[in-house]
Amino acid sequence: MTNLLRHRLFWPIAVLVVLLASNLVFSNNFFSITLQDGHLYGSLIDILRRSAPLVLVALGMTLVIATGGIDLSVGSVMAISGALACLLIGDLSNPDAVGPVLLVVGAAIALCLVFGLWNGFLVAVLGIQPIIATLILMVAGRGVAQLITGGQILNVRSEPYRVIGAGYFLAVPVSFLIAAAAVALTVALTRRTALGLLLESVGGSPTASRLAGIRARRITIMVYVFAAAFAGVAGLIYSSDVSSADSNAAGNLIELNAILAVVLGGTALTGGRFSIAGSVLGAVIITTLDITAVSVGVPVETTLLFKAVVVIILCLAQSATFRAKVFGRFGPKRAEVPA
Amino acid sequence: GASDEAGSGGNSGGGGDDKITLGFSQVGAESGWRTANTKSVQESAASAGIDLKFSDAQGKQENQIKAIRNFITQRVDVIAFSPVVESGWGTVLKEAKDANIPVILTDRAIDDPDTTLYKTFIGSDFVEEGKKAGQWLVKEYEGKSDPVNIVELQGSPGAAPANDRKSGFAEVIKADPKFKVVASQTGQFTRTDGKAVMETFLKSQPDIDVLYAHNDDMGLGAIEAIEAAGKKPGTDIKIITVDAVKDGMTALSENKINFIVECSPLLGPQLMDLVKKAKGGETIPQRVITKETTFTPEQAKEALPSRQY
Amino acid sequence: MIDVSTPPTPQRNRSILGSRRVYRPNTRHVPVLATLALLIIMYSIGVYNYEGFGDTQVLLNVFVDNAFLLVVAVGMTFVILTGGIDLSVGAVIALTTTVAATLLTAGWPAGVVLPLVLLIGTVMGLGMGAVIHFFKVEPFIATLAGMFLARGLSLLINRNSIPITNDFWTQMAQKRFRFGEGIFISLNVVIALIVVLIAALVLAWTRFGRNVYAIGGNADSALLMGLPVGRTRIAVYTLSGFCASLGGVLYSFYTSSGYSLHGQGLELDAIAAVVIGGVLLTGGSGYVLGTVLGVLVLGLIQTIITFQGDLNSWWTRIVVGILLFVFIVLQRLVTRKAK
Amino acid sequence: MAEQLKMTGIKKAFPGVVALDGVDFRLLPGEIHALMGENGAGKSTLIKVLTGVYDIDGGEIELAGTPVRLAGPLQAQQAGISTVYQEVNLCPNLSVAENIFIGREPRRFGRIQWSEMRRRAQRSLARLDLDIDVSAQLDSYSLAIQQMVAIARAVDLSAKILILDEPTSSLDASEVRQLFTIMRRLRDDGVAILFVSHFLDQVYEIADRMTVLRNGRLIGEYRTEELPQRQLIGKMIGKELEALGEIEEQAREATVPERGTPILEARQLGRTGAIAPFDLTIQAGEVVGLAGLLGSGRTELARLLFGADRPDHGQLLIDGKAEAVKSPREAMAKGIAFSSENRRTEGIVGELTVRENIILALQAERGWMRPIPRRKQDELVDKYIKALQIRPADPERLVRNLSGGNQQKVLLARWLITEPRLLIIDEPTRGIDVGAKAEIQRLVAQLADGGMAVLFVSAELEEVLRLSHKIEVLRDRRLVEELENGDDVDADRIMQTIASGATP
Ligand SMILES: Nc1ncnc2c1ncn2[C@@H]1O[C@H](COP(=O)(O)OP(=O)(O)OP(=O)(O)O)[C@@H](O)[C@H]1O
Ligand SMILES: Nc1ncnc2c1ncn2[C@@H]1O[C@H](COP(=O)(O)OP(=O)(O)OP(=O)(O)O)[C@@H](O)[C@H]1O
Ligand SMILES: [Mg+2]
Ligand SMILES: [Mg+2]
Repeated sequence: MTNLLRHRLFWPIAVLVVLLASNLVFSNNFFSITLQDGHLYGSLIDILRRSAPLVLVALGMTLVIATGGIDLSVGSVMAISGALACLLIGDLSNPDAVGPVLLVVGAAIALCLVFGLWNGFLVAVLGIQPIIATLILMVAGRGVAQLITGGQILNVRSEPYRVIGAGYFLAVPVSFLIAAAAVALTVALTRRTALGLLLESVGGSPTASRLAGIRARRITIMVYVFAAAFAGVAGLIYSSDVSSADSNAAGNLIELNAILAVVLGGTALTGGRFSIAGSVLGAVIITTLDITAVSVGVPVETTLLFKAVVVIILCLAQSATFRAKVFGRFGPKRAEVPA
Repeated sequence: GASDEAGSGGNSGGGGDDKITLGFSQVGAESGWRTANTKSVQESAASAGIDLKFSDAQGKQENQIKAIRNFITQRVDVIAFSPVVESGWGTVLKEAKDANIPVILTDRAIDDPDTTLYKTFIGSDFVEEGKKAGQWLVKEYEGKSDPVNIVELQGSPGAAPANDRKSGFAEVIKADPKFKVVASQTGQFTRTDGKAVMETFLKSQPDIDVLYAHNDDMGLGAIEAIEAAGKKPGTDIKIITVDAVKDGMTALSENKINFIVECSPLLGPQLMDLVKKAKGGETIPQRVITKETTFTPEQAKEALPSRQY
Repeated sequence: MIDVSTPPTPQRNRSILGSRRVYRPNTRHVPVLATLALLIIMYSIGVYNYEGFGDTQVLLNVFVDNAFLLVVAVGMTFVILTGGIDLSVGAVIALTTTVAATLLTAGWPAGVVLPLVLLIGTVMGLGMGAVIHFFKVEPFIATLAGMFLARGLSLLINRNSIPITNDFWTQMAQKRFRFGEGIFISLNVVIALIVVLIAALVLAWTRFGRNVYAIGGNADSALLMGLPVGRTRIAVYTLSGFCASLGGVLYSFYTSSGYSLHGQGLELDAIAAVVIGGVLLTGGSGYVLGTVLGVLVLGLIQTIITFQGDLNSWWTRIVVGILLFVFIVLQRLVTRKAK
Repeated sequence: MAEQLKMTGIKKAFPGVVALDGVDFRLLPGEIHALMGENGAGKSTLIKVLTGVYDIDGGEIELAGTPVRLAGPLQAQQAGISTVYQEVNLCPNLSVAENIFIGREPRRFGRIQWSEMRRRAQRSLARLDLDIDVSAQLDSYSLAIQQMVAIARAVDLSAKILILDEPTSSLDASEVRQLFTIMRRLRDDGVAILFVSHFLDQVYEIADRMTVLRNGRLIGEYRTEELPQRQLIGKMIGKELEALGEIEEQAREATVPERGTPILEARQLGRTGAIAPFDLTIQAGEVVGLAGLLGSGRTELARLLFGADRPDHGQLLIDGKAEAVKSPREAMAKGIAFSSENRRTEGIVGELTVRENIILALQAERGWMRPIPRRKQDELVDKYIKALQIRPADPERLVRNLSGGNQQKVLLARWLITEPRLLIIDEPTRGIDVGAKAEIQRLVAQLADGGMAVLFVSAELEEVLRLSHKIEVLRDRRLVEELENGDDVDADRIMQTIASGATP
């Protein structure tokens, strides 16, 4: 029992369960899943589907944070990728053909890779503090996205494009599948190769890592590229969901939510150890929280307060010191000082 | 001390010619509506031969105040702006008044009791828009006595159009108890949020008859959600929105939306007229309401080809 | 302005044992000096390019328009110097203005409202500091929760903007110190400068100030050296809370209104100002004077954009990004060279 | 005489380890008391428990007869206990003067008097025979100087109890002598001093009594003159140790390697401000020792060879070919390894496990795409945990939570598994207990016999003498002489070279 309680992800999971349970009490048939027009339909499916962009962004953010950095530009990158995709699809002669749409998607992600390189260059080569380095793109990027769309909301009518965010494959939402694939990819990349270890080492102690022969610079650039690529995919899902590109709303404030997800998942912002499962869970919690607020019928004025309270509860529950002080568990422990 | 009138013309940023310089501070570019509004102002300034100093506040009042203050130091001839919020303009507008620069409000009003701070306010009446939406609904359900379950997609919390469209609507429907707003949440004026919130409504509310969205975008997002739920927008659920942007009008003409209250962004030409009058010292009315109408699907089909935004 | 934030440069005493000495230039001032130099260059470019840019009042307006940001950034400087971060400041501003406006509208006397709202921010800061210290919650998350809470509360109080018509407030708002025809500063500027002065003195000349640096240098060591780490850390967040609410008061002077959406994104501006001013986000290094320069940089960028006068929304963003980029990269290069 | 400090039945457990198990300890006024034990015996933990860094799980602490429970270092300081913790625990971003005085700066009207503070700092460092610019930032100085600063701070607190946890680990003989002078003076003034060191000679020189710990348990308390060194070692490690004598011979007997093409040759290599241009050759199978005083530039020299700093003068030849080694990474590719003296900031990655720390360099060399298979990792790690007696022998423990000496062993293991051709080790025996030190020395000798070249840097001259074939003497950041190690070379001869400053 204590082992379970001590597990890193115990508290986030507990909060998620409580949130879901509150839906059981306060809203109707939240847990019913039916087959609608050949695809799964229900609130739980909504949660899976709508978590996808945040999960993607949080994945990239996890890697960036593991190296001790932070990426504020993800929201803008999302906007750019959606804008470019919609612009290009609008120019296609046959927007319903799969091939050209795939090409467009590839182009959008390629552009995001360039932006990722840019961030990585500023941080790793010029040595600018990550928060400021990525702030530049955060500010300018949204301008670029608006430039692409001309400040308008770009509509597209393209069935293949729509599938990314709003479609289903074997009755399962495609966006969920994309996110799941990204998670699998990230896990494989970090845990099947030595990348995870090297990342954690760079985040834990850059100087020691350099002296151990790790190419910190290359790895740092790589994580920013990853973050941007995932943000790009998230942007595509976001825009394809409503078949339009809104450069203003796309990815607005998602950087905060992503960082929140990462931290709720147990990764420290100081870098080092990271948990992908934790970040995914964090992202799902945040999405569930938003959905719950609506389905339970929290008034608009109090939605934010509701969120604040849940975040506070979760943070405190996760703090071992808090539990120790309040429940007297694990014995008091004052200072964490290295031996 | 007030700077003298003579200085203002000669020193205008334009470079000494007799062109009128207009400082215009826009809220931002948060929606297609806003962009159309900006475009309208820019284009009509150009065609009216007015030198436009444009500044974008990115949704922040402080930026707007800074911009206005900078306009004053640059000694433009007229200042126009769409206030981000209603309150808090007294100080900076007084500075403008002291510098003898006439001020025109566009699109949104301010709540300062001192109406001498600005020459005029040109823009829509959001409460009236809400009322129009409500009146259509009342008429649509006239003679029926079954309860009508309404869900509402609000704009960004606290924004004037959101507040007014909500209250105008509520005022009209409260006359009849059969109208019931069963759920009301913010969709932040965006499509994605409109869709997301509607998806949840569809699951948490067993019975929805009417959707009232504070703008077209949220309504368009909601349509996607309704379709995904296997319902037919416009038929199974009646939809009322505000704005009448092109995409909304298209949906209306396809009967996916039932009724749109227009809120026109094309203030440009009217504004330029007022600017010229203000510069010339002519008297102008304190309130100029933009010409706006409402659309049913039939009217939409007619109007659509000539729609500019 | 004098650089009071820097301890006076010591006279190196000539050594008897010449061989055992090591001379190093004080590299800690380099970032601040570089920022100052670049700022002057930027200003000169503005004067050269735009008619009327050279007016004294244009420069003073930068202060007038950014006084509240300056105050908030000073609080943020303390927090960042300890290696923390405070995301709640923008929301605290909103809460402060909303509460003040609500109470003033309800007819409360200004003499009660003013200390009360200052107290609210201070208490919020205290609360966040306590949570961070006692429960070991990451500052980012604790203050993010604080941000949700403060904004949620103000939204709950009133979602509309509330005009402030109180006489005292109006007087303060319109108080001007004039130095000649059309040349003036507002009361806000005076208050902000006083805050800067006090902060600089505190950091350079008091134990509390030095403890702040020590904690930022290495919190574990500071603890083992017997410094009151907990007390200092809580005090720092309290101070930031106070500065945020004072900033809120200045904001309400500035806008004569209370609104739950005031100060959105201001936390990022404040952080950016602090970091641009040469303070390290990891803590332990930087000066208040740098923060002042950082605020001026942001203000000047905005002024340049207004004087340009033909940028639409997206070009505004892109140009802000570019200016920020050029500035930061130059600053980085200059600093690196000097080291 | 009444005890100044009495600890009885102290218990402290960390998750998975019992660090202290019913330890009694007492400290009398006016004595220097050595706390002895192997790496991981619990010495530092006992000190941290005493000063309130950790809460105790059981036991009593009495200060001058009154029971106390100190809540933290601040309270400990206020109760008259001043401490130098094992790793240098100062603030790198503050000036030397501030580090000495922070928390108790001289003030007038609440305002810190900077000049007064600097003056006093200068004075208190002068007592340790150190004359440095006290307004310079702490991290611009070498670790040894930082250690001196930490000592100056503790001594300056004028406390009733002074605790020194391995204060001499980076210091050379003259600094140690200076420290001992001060310790004696304080003792004569009635201060109770707790001293931890792995240098037995030092302990026997200064300590009046000693307490021995083993595996978190109390073994006993002895008067120094009543316990001969051999017995002490026996008590510390729990069995008799003969190894110590053996290595000495072993190293001496090792044959001087053939002179072929050197593995590494430096020709007028130098870096302005760090080290003057020098010539140096290292052959395969040769142990080259660097000797010099604190701050003489040994570390700088070593870093240049590894590419940790870039030279701005001269050239480096590897296997007779000129190579530009611009980064550690490139040096590693050429078969060079370097273990830094500053293990806390430049060595271990605290949040990673022992296993991960050990394989780090090897993994970095292979690149991220070719992970070392887990089974291979476990094999390697197990081997070195055994070989170096890393304790606790749990590869999944966080390195941060290991005792100082064991962290050092982990670092050594990291480099050994990369099987370098040239191993540069800067103070590898810092903070390592007698047994392990002997073990490491034997290892170095063995590696050299196996054909590895070793550049050995240590502040302990005896060690350098014992192991090296060739000794390079540095002085004032200049390589002044190269000595073939032979019967005619001993500590005195080297000290003479340093003192006379012979130029090549
Ligand atoms: N003459 C000196 N006086 C004071 N500090 C010095 C002096 N020379 C060097 N130092 C300090 O020591 C460092 C260089 O010494 P380095 O570490 O290379 O020598 P070392 O022989 O390895 O000394 P240590 O035994 O301290 O490690 C420099 O960072 C410098 O701060
Ligand atoms: N914070 C901690 N968490 C977990 N285990 C710890 C912690 N601190 C120390 N230990 C463990 O407690 C034991 C005693 O460590 P301690 O640091 O007291 O040893 P030491 O006698 O000082 O050794 P050394 O001579 O190497 O410094 C070791 O096994 C160590 O791994
Ligand atoms: Mg120890
Ligand atoms: Mg050294």
